[in-house]
Amino acid sequence: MLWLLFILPLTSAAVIHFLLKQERAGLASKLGTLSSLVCLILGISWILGLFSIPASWSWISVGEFNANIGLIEDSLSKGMMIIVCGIGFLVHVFSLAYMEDDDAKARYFGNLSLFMFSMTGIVLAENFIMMFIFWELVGLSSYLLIGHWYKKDTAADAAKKAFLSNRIGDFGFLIGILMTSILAGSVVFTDMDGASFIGQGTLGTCLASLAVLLVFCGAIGKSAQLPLHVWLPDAMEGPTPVSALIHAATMVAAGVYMMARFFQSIGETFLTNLPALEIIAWIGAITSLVAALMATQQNDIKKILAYSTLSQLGYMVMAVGLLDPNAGMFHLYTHAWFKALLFLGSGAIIFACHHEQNIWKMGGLLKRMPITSITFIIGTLALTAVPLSSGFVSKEGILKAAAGKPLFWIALTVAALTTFYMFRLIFVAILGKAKDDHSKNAKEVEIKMFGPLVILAVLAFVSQYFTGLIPETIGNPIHSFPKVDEFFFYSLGAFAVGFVLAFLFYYNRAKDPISIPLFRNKFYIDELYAGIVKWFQDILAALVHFLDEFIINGLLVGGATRLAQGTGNIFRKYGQSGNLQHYALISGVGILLAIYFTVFA
Amino acid sequence: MPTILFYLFAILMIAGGICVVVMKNPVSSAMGMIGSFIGLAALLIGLNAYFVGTLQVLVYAGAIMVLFIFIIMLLDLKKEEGKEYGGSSVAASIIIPIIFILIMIPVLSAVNKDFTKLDGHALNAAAEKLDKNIPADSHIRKALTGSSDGSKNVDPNKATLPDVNLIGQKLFTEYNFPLQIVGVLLLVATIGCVTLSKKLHGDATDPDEDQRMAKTLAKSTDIPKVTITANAESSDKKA
Amino acid sequence: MLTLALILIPLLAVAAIFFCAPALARKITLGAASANLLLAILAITTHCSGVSLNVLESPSIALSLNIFENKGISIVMLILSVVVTLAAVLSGNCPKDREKLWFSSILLISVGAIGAFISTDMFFFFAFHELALIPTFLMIGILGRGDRKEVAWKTTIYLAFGSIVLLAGLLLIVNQIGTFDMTKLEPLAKYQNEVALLLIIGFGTLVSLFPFHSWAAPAYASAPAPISMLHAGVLKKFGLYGLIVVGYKVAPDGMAHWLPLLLVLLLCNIIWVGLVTINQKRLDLMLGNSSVMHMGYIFLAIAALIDNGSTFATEAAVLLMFAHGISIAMSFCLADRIEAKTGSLEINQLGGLAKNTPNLAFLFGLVGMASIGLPGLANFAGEIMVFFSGFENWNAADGFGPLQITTMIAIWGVVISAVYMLRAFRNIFHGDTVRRTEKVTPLSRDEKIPALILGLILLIVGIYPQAILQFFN
Amino acid sequence: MATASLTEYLFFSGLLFAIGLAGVILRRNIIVIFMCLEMMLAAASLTLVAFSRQRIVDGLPDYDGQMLVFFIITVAAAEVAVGLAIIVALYRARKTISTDDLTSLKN
Repeated sequence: MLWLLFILPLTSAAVIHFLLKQERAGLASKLGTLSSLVCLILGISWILGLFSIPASWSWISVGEFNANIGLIEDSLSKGMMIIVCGIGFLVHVFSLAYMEDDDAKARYFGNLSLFMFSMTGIVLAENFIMMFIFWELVGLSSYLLIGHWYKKDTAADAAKKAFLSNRIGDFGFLIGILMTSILAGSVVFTDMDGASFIGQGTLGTCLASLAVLLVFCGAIGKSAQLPLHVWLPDAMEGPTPVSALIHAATMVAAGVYMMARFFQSIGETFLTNLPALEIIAWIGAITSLVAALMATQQNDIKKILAYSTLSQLGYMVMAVGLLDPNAGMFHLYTHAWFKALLFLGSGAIIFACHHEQNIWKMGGLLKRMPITSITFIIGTLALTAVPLSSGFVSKEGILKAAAGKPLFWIALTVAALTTFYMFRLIFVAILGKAKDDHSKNAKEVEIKMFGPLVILAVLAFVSQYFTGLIPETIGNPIHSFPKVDEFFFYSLGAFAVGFVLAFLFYYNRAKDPISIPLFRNKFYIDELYAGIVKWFQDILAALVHFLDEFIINGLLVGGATRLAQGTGNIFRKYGQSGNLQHYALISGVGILLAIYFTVFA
Repeated sequence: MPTILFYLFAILMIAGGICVVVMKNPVSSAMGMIGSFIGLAALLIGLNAYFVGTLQVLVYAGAIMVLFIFIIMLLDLKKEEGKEYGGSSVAASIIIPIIFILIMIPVLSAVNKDFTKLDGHALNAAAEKLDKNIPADSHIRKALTGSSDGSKNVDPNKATLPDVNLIGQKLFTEYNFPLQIVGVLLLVATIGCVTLSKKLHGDATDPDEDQRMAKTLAKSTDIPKVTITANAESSDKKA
Repeated sequence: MLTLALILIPLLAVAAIFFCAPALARKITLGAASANLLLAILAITTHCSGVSLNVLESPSIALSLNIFENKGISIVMLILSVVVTLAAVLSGNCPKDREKLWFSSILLISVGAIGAFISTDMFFFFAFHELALIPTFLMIGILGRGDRKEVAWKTTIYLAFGSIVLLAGLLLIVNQIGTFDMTKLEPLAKYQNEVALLLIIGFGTLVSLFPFHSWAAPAYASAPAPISMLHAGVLKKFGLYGLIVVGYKVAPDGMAHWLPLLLVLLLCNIIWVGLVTINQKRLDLMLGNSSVMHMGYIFLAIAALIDNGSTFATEAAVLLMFAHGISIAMSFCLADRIEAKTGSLEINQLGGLAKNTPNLAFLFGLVGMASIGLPGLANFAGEIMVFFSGFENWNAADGFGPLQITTMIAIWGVVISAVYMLRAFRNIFHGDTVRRTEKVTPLSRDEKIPALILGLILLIVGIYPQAILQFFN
Repeated sequence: MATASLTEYLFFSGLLFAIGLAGVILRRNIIVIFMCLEMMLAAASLTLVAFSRQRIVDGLPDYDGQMLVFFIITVAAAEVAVGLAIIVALYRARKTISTDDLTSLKN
């Protein structure tokens, strides 16, 4: 029965792409939404224990190589599944309205179904090979959805960039899987042997560290950590509901999920002293800091949210690196709901403002779109970790994990920065005065759009109490109610600092009073990469191509050709006169030589 | 064959050969060639190869050389007009044969064998060793034994070499299959000649070619002009 | 008898084409290709026995065909051959009055490939492959694009060079084993190193192993679409097939001796040629180079087989050969359509094709994704098995061996192929339409069919690789 | 009565062959060249017959050699017929039979 979780979205995608097409787009959108609803119901029934896990299916079985497609059932997969199905369904509903007039609606819903299929695969994968398969497939659906409006060059480029960045991550991931399959003795999560994974001596630790880091490469790509984070902000070229589902709540979080599952399989005890973890934590921390800094200077509403997502993902990765995947997963869970809310809210705003995305051209939306605005503010409160919100407790868990390390202060700074840039967004775009005709004429959106917003807004404050749904793994136990201790005050302090600063700088402003080009230009990392790609890859490729043409084709092959031709030409010039007598003469000499050598030599 | 005769014919053969090479007029060359072949045929007969010798005269000196002369006449070949032979080619044509002879001499000096005599006794003895399938009253046996009924009354004085019969016997038993193939070969050659002499469409670059050819033919042979012209016209139409 | 018919039917069809009106040529070829497909399926399902016709007593040469020898590799290659043949017949535009040459060439290449893959006698194994090279040469030389004569000569000389080196190797084997019979191959007592080197160079040239690769891309770019499809898709696999069924059997130690060389060369195939591919400006050259590059992976599987006697490297190699054959054939088929519709294959001169021909974009996207190894399509199943075979039997306590390091570097090829394929796809299909692509129409039904057949196979094998792997025993 | 020995036959046959070869090298008239070729062939025939006579099998000359000569003569007849037909065709196409002008083998 659980196979339906796969079959339904896949069938839906296939039917939409091959049978319905754009001619019956309305039916296609309904079919996609229906399949996601059924998946949600199935997912909930599974969590309630109505279905058991079906037997796995042998995908490849040759010699010693066995790759199965099978499902895994534990708190981690169940919690993740509910995020995917829940947000997936809400995004489908939202999209019904948002993509109403799109001229490729069918393709959109088909690809969305494909994504649902792939994401379900990652979540339920019982082994690394299966996870890798679906890992690539979400990459594909992300590529397709980012490139939905492929006629726009920016969208087409963003899609390509996303896929390639992910590919680079997957390069490491695949090697990591290969190493793990030998080191841990299996690719099946439940069969991995932590003791043999760690191995013996320095070499063992080195190899294990290398394997962990390489597997983490996959997470770097998918969860957009430094240095492969560049694709995520660009991915905002896709339709906004896609950003909410894929690039905020589920796919980008898959890296964290994967690391959590990997660590759970290896076992906490074996990982404690692995140097790799330190690196992971630092990468997460730096990503979160850098992304938060970048977010403070963005003007595109979606870009702000994208950098915010990056920053929060950095948080989660940091928690994983601190060997507290539990905290990371808890934050992933709460973050999924409120970040989806924020994205969908921004989608509603953008929709209402006729696809205007610049926050400095918005304003005064609270009056014109009260429901959307209020839900957006609720989402912001959850993200900025106001006490009682879901974000507060999950962020506190991460702070606790980092306690006593330099990372803690980074995390705290990031928390303050988060509050700063989110309230900058609120003050500029939602409150204040309308600065543009589009925002002046903005109207509240229809129920298909604000319905999901309301649901998510509620969840932003209550999701932490559904303890059965929260994905749990190794690490410190999570708790849904904030405890009043030092972290409570640190957290509150960070919020207060951020809020006050944002209020001072941005309340009722028409122009950005701060201008930090470094942050606005994302630390020039994109330019740096463009340079690297241009100077390194393209020039290297051109050089190699030249060498290939010149040395191999020109000198070796061409040389051999010219040698043969030259020799031939000499003979042709002197030997081939075209005169029969010459040939007779030569053959006569040949006969003489033949006789001489046969008789006398 | 008496040595004196041998040298006579050998010199005839070589002289004919030299004639072929040095005569400027192709008809003279052809005549020299006939002489050479006659000498050669005599040498063959001196080797008791009567049949092959005869064949050499009939086929080579007779048929083939007639063909050559016919073609020379047909193409109306005069002396090679004003063609000077380059010194190098003359030198090469002298040096290479000389080297050839020089190489041959040591080889031949190693082979200094006289022929076994094929007198009456030897032939009588050979009759004993003949294939059993050859019947007693066959001409081969009769000739070899020198008797009229084959095996009996062996007479060395009357024994002769039944050269043609032996060749015939070999040809139609052992060499039967090659003989058939040669027949096919001749057929193919005949067809080839016919095809080659047929005028291909459009290979006459010169429109007057047919006329010119017709004149040449009319001059060198005795075919009436009218027929040729008619032929030429019809082939013109075809083209 | 069925096995013999696989060879005879196309040959008879060639004879029929020779005598029939040119208008019938396509129908005859189509009929023969379909009949062959059905026959192949029938032969495989009914487990038909092989045939053996003695040709020469000593050394014993026999026209012996058997699809069930060689551990089932022949079956897979046979399926590949008949399917790609059928697709090749259906694709491309035959120029007027060239029907006889065009279709008989397709059939002859097909016969050569099928014969080479199913014969169990080394003489015919070699001879059939040579047979297929003649029509390839003719088709490139007569109907090719661009510098067709030069390309035709270059290709032929290269392949002839490879064949001669290969022949030397084969004769050295026959000299020692004393028979041409491939079923009687066993490790040689001496000259293993020499034989292995000859075979690696000989077969390698035929498979465009670095540095003998520079014939491939121009040849595929110049050849008419069906010929590129058949050669790149099917015939090229002959070398790999030969290395597995002959090379590894007769000279396992010799191969192991040259393993470092092979590893370096295959890395060059992947990385060096990969970079060359990135720099290509024409789609057909890019596809040609990409096919050279992907050969590196198959060599990697062979290297794994040699290095550690991996239990699934053969299967991995053959699966990847199959997948690559199908996907490259489909790529060339579609590239030909792009050229037919827009008149150009310069990547920079195209753009926005997806708008006007969504079905072409979909199919090309499918095959593009297949060639960069997206799961769900056949190539991925092959590639992942290849990579795993590189790590099978890795003893972690010794650190990384040469094979493991090679495998790890080779995986970077996955990124490289994504770079060039996505770049091409983005420039050709995405973005706004340009002058050339404004009036382009979607693929018609007839144009779609060959690509659909191949695409469907890619999907089926990708989702259910056991469909192919089941043939191995 | 003394008879010539095998050596002498061979010598003269070789001489004839050499003369033929010289003719082939020297002459420019293609018909004469053809004649010289025939002469070389005939020289070879003489050698064959001489050896056939030399080698006694069962008391008789070895007729296999003579058989060969028989076939040589037959094939030569065919060859001459075709060769002359080619020469005629050549003359028709090129209006010359001098090898100096027949250099289309060049390049």
